[in-house]
Amino acid sequence: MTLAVKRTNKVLKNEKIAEGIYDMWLEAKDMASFAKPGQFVSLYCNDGSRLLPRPISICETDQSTESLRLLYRVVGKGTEEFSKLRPGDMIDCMGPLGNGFTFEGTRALIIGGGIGIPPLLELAKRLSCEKTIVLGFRDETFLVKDFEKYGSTYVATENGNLGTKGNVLDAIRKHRLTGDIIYACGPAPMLRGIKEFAMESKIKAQLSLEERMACGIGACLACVCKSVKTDPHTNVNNKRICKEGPVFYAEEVIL
Amino acid sequence: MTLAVKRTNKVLKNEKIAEGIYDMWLEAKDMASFAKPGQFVSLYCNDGSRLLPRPISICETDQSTESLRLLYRVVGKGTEEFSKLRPGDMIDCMGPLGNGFTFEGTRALIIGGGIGIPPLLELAKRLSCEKTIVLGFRDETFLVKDFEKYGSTYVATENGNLGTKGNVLDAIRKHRLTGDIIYACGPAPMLRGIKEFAMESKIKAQLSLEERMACGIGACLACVCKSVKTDPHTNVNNKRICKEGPVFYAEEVIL
Amino acid sequence: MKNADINLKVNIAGITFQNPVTTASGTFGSGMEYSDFVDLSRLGALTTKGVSLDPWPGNPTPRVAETYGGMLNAIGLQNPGIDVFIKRDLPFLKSYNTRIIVNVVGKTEEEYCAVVERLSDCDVDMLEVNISCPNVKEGGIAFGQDPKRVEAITKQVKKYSKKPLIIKLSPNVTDIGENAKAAEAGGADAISLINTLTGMKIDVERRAFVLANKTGGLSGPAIKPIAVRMVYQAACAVQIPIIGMGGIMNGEDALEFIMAGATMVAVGTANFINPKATMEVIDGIEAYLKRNNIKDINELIGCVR
Amino acid sequence: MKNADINLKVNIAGITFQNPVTTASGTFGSGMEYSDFVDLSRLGALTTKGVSLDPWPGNPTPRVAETYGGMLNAIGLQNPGIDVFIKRDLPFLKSYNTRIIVNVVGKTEEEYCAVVERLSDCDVDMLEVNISCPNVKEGGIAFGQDPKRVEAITKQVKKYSKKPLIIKLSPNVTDIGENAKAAEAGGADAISLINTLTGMKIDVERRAFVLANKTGGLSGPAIKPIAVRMVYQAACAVQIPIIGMGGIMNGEDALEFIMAGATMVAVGTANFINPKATMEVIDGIEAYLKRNNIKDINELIGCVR
Ligand SMILES: Cc1cc2nc3c(=O)[nH]c(=O)nc-3n(C[C@H](O)[C@H](O)[C@H](O)COP(=O)(O)OP(=O)(O)OC[C@H]3O[C@@H](n4cnc5c(N)ncnc54)[C@H](O)[C@@H]3O)c2cc1C
Ligand SMILES: Cc1cc2nc3c(=O)[nH]c(=O)nc-3n(C[C@H](O)[C@H](O)[C@H](O)COP(=O)(O)OP(=O)(O)OC[C@H]3O[C@@H](n4cnc5c(N)ncnc54)[C@H](O)[C@@H]3O)c2cc1C
Ligand SMILES: Cc1cc2nc3c(=O)[nH]c(=O)nc-3n(C[C@H](O)[C@H](O)[C@H](O)COP(=O)(O)O)c2cc1C
Ligand SMILES: Cc1cc2nc3c(=O)[nH]c(=O)nc-3n(C[C@H](O)[C@H](O)[C@H](O)COP(=O)(O)O)c2cc1C
Ligand code: FES
Ligand code: FES
Repeated sequence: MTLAVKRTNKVLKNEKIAEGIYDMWLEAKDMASFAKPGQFVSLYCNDGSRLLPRPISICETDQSTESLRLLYRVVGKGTEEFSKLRPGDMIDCMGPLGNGFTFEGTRALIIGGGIGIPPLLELAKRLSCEKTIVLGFRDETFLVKDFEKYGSTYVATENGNLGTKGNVLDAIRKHRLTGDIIYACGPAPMLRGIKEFAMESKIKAQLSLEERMACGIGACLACVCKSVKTDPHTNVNNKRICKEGPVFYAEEVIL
Repeated sequence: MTLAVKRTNKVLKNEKIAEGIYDMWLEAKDMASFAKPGQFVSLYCNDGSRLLPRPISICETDQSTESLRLLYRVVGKGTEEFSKLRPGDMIDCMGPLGNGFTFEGTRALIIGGGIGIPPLLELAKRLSCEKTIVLGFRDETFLVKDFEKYGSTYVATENGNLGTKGNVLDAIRKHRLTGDIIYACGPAPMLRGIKEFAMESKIKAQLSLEERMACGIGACLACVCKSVKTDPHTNVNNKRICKEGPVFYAEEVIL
Repeated sequence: MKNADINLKVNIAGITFQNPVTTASGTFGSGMEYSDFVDLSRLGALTTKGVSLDPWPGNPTPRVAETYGGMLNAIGLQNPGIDVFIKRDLPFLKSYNTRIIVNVVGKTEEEYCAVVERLSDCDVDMLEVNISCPNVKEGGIAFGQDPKRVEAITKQVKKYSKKPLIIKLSPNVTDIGENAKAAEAGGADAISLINTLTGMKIDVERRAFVLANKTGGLSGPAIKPIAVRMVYQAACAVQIPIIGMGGIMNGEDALEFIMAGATMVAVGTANFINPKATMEVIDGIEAYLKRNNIKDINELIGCVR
Repeated sequence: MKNADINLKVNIAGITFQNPVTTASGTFGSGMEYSDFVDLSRLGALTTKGVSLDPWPGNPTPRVAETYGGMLNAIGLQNPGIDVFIKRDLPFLKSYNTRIIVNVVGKTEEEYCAVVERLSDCDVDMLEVNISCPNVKEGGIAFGQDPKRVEAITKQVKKYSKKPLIIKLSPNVTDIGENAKAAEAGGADAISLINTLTGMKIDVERRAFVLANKTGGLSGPAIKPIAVRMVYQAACAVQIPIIGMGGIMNGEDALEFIMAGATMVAVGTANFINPKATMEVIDGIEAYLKRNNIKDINELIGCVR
């Protein structure tokens, strides 16, 4: 029995915080209280021509107002529709979905790239151990201030606008950052790099993956990734990102 | 060259005036000034799953504010969507479309049934001759006050709530109403009755017809009615309601 | 009229279903995940994801793409194989008070027969033979497009099945009536349709296919008019009952299929948009009957001609 | 890159079109009505509504129905006949600087040939033979579903045509590649696809078909994935150029067809939703080429494989 529900939620806030990046708060009874860092919600379009849910990670929760913060980049028709929602508008929402991060270790190295950064905020907020945070951006940064509250935060930008010029691994190497557990979310090439880095450095790593989804709850088998071992549920070398994931140990999955 | 344009118009007002009947005013530059009584506009849904335009008659125009009044009944998904529009919302709109009524005669008998009543308001407003108005409703009435400004107005209701119990023809017979030109709009059975009445009474009659449409401008041949003679455009016994109509002389068409 | 006075029960091949609503294979897993959202015991039947003899890994990702009013999928019939199905999924399903229809796939005629044979001794109600999946290289649609092959495989599979057999037809054919007749001639107890229509989406920015498999099966409300037409044509062609599907989102959609000639209907893609879709379809049908003073759903089957 | 540096010209059967965008037959009349909204001289070509030998009255109404993301039509090829077309519509069209493709229909092979013969001496650029209309009892789709008949009618019509011939294929077939090959074997200079998919809508409240004709042809964005797939399959099967259509609403949709293998594209149902759709498709293609630094649209034809 999962704790996911589907309901129509009220938009509390929806603001552009960087070029193409929006910051949305949703009133989300039930969902907000159950949500764990690394879980996501399925957002549904109001326009009937777009049927499939858009998976968006839970960026932050506010238990006092039972609300959820979602940070998203406008990349297509669905996110464009979301960007036009005004406070008071309603949006269909299912969640919280997926497994989320597992809290472990004593020195966390939290690594986020681009639009993979948001889910790490709630994680940073809730983890009580020592935290080092590395955030990678193409150029414009966002959420950096929010993270600085929770640990020493390093930034990398591809064009060198801020922090280390290069990617998150460049920043990690430059500052010789380390830890006993890595939590990472970001584009596939970054995750591949981190997996390699984690193997070399013998650090355990939890990676949050992405794939196209349909059901979002494990029924349709759309969103699989390749697993090293036969998955107990699927009985083949596939794991469902929406159900067993989106967070996997680096050594479990083939990226 | 028609004067029709397609543009996105602002909703100025949209209020329920009777059970399932809505009264909408649209800011409609260009359209309002060209509009003739009996013409209609094509309203488009904002929801992408509903593609075809909804033809709605022009109920009234306000030249000073260049706006259009539309009165519509919620019967399906599209009109339901319209009913939820709030002032300030935008809606795609094409028009004015069709031919409209031809002003003629000296004693007009204006006959409307149900949701066929709205287009007759702008007609009553603009006709300068003597006017007798007959409005038929199932039970709840609407627009009656608006019509009373322009001529002696008789009402028929099916359940006898107001005016003559029965239909518009019952009211006409009861009050021995007549004229030298009939303008009528309403459901097909009513129009058939009026055609018969007009023939018997030897009164010329202009009838506004309805049919499912796709293009609304005469290109797709969806919206034809049967004509007595070969139509000069189609070269068969079909007339396009959206183009040659929606208003036809009773003797031109087979109902 | 009270709900209690309304009969929603339908009958296919001697089996009574408490209502005419089942799940479309592959859109509901084996029910486990949706059991968090709906009471599986309210379903007329639960139709499972396609099951093969051995576990199948399915196609590479991306496996789904959104299209206008619909979606493409190329899951490629990933499934854990018949052993896991029987050991894990079936006992789970048996804990609910609903009929069980098992969707069967294979790469060869022998494989279909082997799965069917295995299921013949299991506590399931019907078997649905999927000869219409457009997303696998072998098996699937290859069997389902040519009436001669439809009849042949139906005959063959029938020999091994102690359970009533539904043949699931492909809509990617010139004449659905011919294929329906072929299934009937082969001994099918019922037919189900439509499976997905083969479609393709190209990402013009990347200049590449969106799906790793290039093509996928189109489903969802976009295809409903084609599905209703095919159910109508099939119903005109055969005597055996029909399970209709393709884009059903609500009770009215389901009633279109029933009026076109379907005895049961299946809800597929709608589950992804609304996990309670099956329940809302059942409720919608019931409400319609009540509103229109119709005592028995069976009165509506094929009533539009 | 400047617009002037971009080549939008394409070539079919030795005829150059200023851009790859035409209108889908039957959705644009003979251009007259849309000339109030768009400059017809900007079209790559204008494809007319189907023209027959004698005037056809078409089907009873209702002739159209909205469906989810699409529409059904059963106009039934109402048209004023070839005489009126030549006397009235053609001179109108000739006043614009665009290519003219005349869509031809008939109830018998002889009728197709007669219309084609009449048009051979007229100042039109190409003929499109519609053997795929699902909405008429005789002619139409009857010729278009069986590859043997496709080849036969193509051969026959070709004999009477001095103009390059496009054969318009039906999507209501098992194997579009076979039908494309049959048209090619019969001597077609090009093929166009897809015509509409046969569909049906039932009004559950009235318990009746929505269309007077019972069935109609499904068009609009709902069918685009099927259309793109079929264009791709046809392009893989034949050497002759392809005019692709089915649900094109904007430049990106058009580019999907071009990348799948279409040399030209046609805009149909979109005209009803946006009378300027054809212009926006042309602009959208041009903007894409500019944005991606592509000099020649021809580079994109069939580039996704
Ligand atoms: C577990 C998970 C968490 C995510 N969290 C976030 C987040 O916090 N913020 C954020 O901006 N984005 C996030 N994404 C990516 C986000 O889902 C896509 O950017 C979004 O779905 C795009 O929708 P669209 O309609 O704008 O794009 P379109 O390209 O028009 O979408 C078409 C279809 O493809 C799907 N799709 C497109 N891109 C992706 C993608 N990258 N991943 C999965 N499906 C995709 C859409 O959901 C839709 O079904 C997450 C993805 C996953 C899988
Ligand atoms: C010339 C003309 C003028 C009209 N004027 C008015 C008016 O002033 N007020 C008003 O309330 N209604 C008017 N109608 C009817 C109005 O167009 C329909 O009620 C409306 O289109 C229904 O849309 P829907 O989405 O709510 O219904 P749905 O049934 O969901 O619509 C489905 C499709 O059918 C079409 N359709 C349904 N009913 C009709 C109909 N009666 N006539 C034409 N198309 C229909 C819709 O446009 C749409 O394409 C007029 C119709 C015509 C032809
Ligand atoms: C993701 C997905 C997986 C499917 N898997 C199967 C399957 O395993 N076996 C099968 O017979 N049909 C399968 N189908 C087809 C559906 O059962 C159904 O025939 C089709 O989707 C049309 O119905 P819908 O429009 O309601 O989804 C699948 C469809 C989808 C969308
Ligand atoms: C109202 C209507 C009328 C049509 N008439 C014809 C016709 O006369 N001849 C023809 O070959 N195709 C006809 N078609 C089919 C279109 O040309 C086109 O093949 C089909 O609609 C798919 O394109 P679309 O989705 O862009 O509309 C018609 C389509 C519609 C919607
Ligand atoms: S999206 Fe359906 S299994 Fe993950
Ligand atoms: S709606 Fe197209 S001709 Fe009237």
